[in-house]
Amino acid sequence: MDGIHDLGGRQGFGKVRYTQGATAFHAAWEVRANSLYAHAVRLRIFNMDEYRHAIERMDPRHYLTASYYERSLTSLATLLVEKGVVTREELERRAGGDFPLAAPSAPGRTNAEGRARFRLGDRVRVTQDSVPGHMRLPGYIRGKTGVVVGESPAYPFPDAHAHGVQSEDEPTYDVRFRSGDLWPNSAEPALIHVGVFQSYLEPAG
Amino acid sequence: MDGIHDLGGRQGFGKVRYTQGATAFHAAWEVRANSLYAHAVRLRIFNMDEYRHAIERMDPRHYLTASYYERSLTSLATLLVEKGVVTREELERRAGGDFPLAAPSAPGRTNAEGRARFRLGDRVRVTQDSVPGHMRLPGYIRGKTGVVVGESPAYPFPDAHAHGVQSEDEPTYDVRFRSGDLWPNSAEPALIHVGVFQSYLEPAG
Amino acid sequence: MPDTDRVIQRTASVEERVDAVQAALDERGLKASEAVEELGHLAQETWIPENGARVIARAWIDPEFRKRLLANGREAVAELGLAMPKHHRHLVVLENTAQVQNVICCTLCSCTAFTIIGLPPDWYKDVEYRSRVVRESRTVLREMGLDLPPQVEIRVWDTTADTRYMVLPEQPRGTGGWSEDKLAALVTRDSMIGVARLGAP
Amino acid sequence: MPDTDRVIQRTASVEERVDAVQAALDERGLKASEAVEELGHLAQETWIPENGARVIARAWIDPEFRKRLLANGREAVAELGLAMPKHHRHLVVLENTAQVQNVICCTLCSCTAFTIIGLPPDWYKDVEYRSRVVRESRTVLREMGLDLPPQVEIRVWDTTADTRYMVLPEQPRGTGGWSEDKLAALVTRDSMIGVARLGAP
Repeated sequence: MDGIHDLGGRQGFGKVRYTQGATAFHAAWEVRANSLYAHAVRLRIFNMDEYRHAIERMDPRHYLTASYYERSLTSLATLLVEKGVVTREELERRAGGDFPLAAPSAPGRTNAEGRARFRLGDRVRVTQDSVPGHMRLPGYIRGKTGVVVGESPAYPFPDAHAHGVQSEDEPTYDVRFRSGDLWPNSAEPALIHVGVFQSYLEPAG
Repeated sequence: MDGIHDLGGRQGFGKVRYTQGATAFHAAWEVRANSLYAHAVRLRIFNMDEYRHAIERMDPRHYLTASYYERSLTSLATLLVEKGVVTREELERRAGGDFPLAAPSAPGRTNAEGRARFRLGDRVRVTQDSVPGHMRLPGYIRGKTGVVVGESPAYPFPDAHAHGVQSEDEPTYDVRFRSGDLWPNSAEPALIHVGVFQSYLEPAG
Repeated sequence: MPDTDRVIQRTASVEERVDAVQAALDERGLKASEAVEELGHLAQETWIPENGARVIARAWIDPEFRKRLLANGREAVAELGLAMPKHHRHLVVLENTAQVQNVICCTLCSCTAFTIIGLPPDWYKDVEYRSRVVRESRTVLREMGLDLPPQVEIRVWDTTADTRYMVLPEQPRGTGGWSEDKLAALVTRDSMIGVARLGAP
Repeated sequence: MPDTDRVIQRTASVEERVDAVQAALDERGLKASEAVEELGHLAQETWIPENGARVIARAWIDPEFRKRLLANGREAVAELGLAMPKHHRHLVVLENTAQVQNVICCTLCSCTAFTIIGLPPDWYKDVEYRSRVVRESRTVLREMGLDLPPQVEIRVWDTTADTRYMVLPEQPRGTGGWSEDKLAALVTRDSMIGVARLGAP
């Protein structure tokens, strides 16, 4: 989905609030939220793609104003309710207040048909695909051309894996793009490397 | 700028909170905020493109959580400060608290060189242009092809007019796109008409 | 917020912020309070959907006016004494038929021909309408109570320049021979935005 | 919020919400409180940047290890007893040079090789870093204190699949002959993300 989470290249954000050696956690509840979602993954209540997608399905206002671990917590609770482990009513009764959850999921999809295999150095074009469900294609590379510089072992296909749809695992390619091709005349020069699933790629000739 | 305001086609938003015959205003301050910005435009303290751009320059979190008239108010105050009419300190002293303003502006630009004139029925392609300043090109038509169905009288060019840059007025064209061309396989069938400034268009051959 | 180095304090309420701006302008002799009176009256009493309703009713009963309205909206509404701001140089009137439903929006902000069809309601300015109506028009209209037959083509007009749009709804059945005033009373703002059709009275 | 028809009440605090989830899981025999103990310890004591620092130091002093690390990061870190989660099937180590600065990010969420370089700091997960580092990398790095000479090429790696990245910073000058432990103490998490270089000690 073309959701609020797809932030790469969006303009209007301010300075990074950087401090040297900043810590990962600032409060005990953050550690607990992180542990609880990891535990649920370990228990196979949901997988990482379902987890990421439930974060993306948060109301955009909530997504943008929530801290990272509040997003984790919201995804965790949403999936526990959707999987039937617990009801929202119970969570709200226990919490003593409203427990905002993510919006329902749209259908997923399986791998693209007739996907090509690529070798290092191949020129590839990213498809124009957009789906209502989960995908791991950042909008800023859609329709753009780059060069394959790496290949990973096969992974579950996120568009299917986040939705319980059958699919084959497929490799991801590290594809190198020039920032000037991604944002013509409006990016600082750099090489941008993106991990791209095979289903999102076609030969660029 | 590819800012948070560029919402057309973004997914993850919920149902429209529609009620029949909903009123335009819900509180007296909304009417006043609306009148005050309109008054400032009438006094030529700023123009409509500057006004719109200052809304776009709001922090994305603030933009998304503020109501429409809070955005108006923020743009108004930002421009009054930027134009030297009043200081932020005075506004905050009078308001008795923090007065969030929009982020500073980036430079603008003048009209595109060698822009073409089009006639009704011409096929046109939208440029890939993206600029750090103001523009009135929604991201969802970037690089897309459509057909000219209307032409307006000449207007100030927003990319320049929002930044005090010299430019010629130019016509806008009503360009008709097919939703399936804008979002392949992921839009409901419809014709989408967009008012597009001449500088954003080239012949599609 | 971009200004992270500022001292964090309470954010003033919107009312307090409006008061601050108004008072600061007043003190500089810029007559903000007078403007609030005058423009507030215009926004609430003058720029109202009843203007557009008169235009629509006239177009229904006067075929020559309808032609002029479709050819040049700005000049035609001026015949009824209706003005548009200087920066609205062009009014395009979109004719609905049994086969075509036009609907207007503004994905980048919330522009409308407000002097004619009235200032827009909240839902028109909300991020939900702005993001979804261009991509899921049929679903959005259905959720809003307008369930269009599949054969009706939807045309969405995104107000991204200073051209302004208004929808000319179909005249409801069973209103032939009605007076202009009686017809105008049937026309809703939402039908001129294109998210509603007018049923038989 | 999508659920506008619900009764509006106070939103529970994040602490109350975490408590609710933990208690609900515990009651179902899913041992959430034990997991919180165990995984909390791992997150704070085991998955720490000192792991990556050991990897970097070893690569600096052992050219053969460096080769293996660059060829297959996951296998090479296992030599040092370092594990990665099952779904991180691939670790790519990115070699900085005087001419090249690699920097990692995750624009879609906030993925990292957290068992090796530690869980990411807030700024890495914030929308500012995620939106800007791919488009304005040089400016963002400069704002963060890394003002690169113009001839240095920037390579940004966006973690959009389950391949994980870590940056191999250049060994600081004047540290030739240092012990592995002493070298490891120089390596910061931020240098393994690629937003900092290591100065001479």
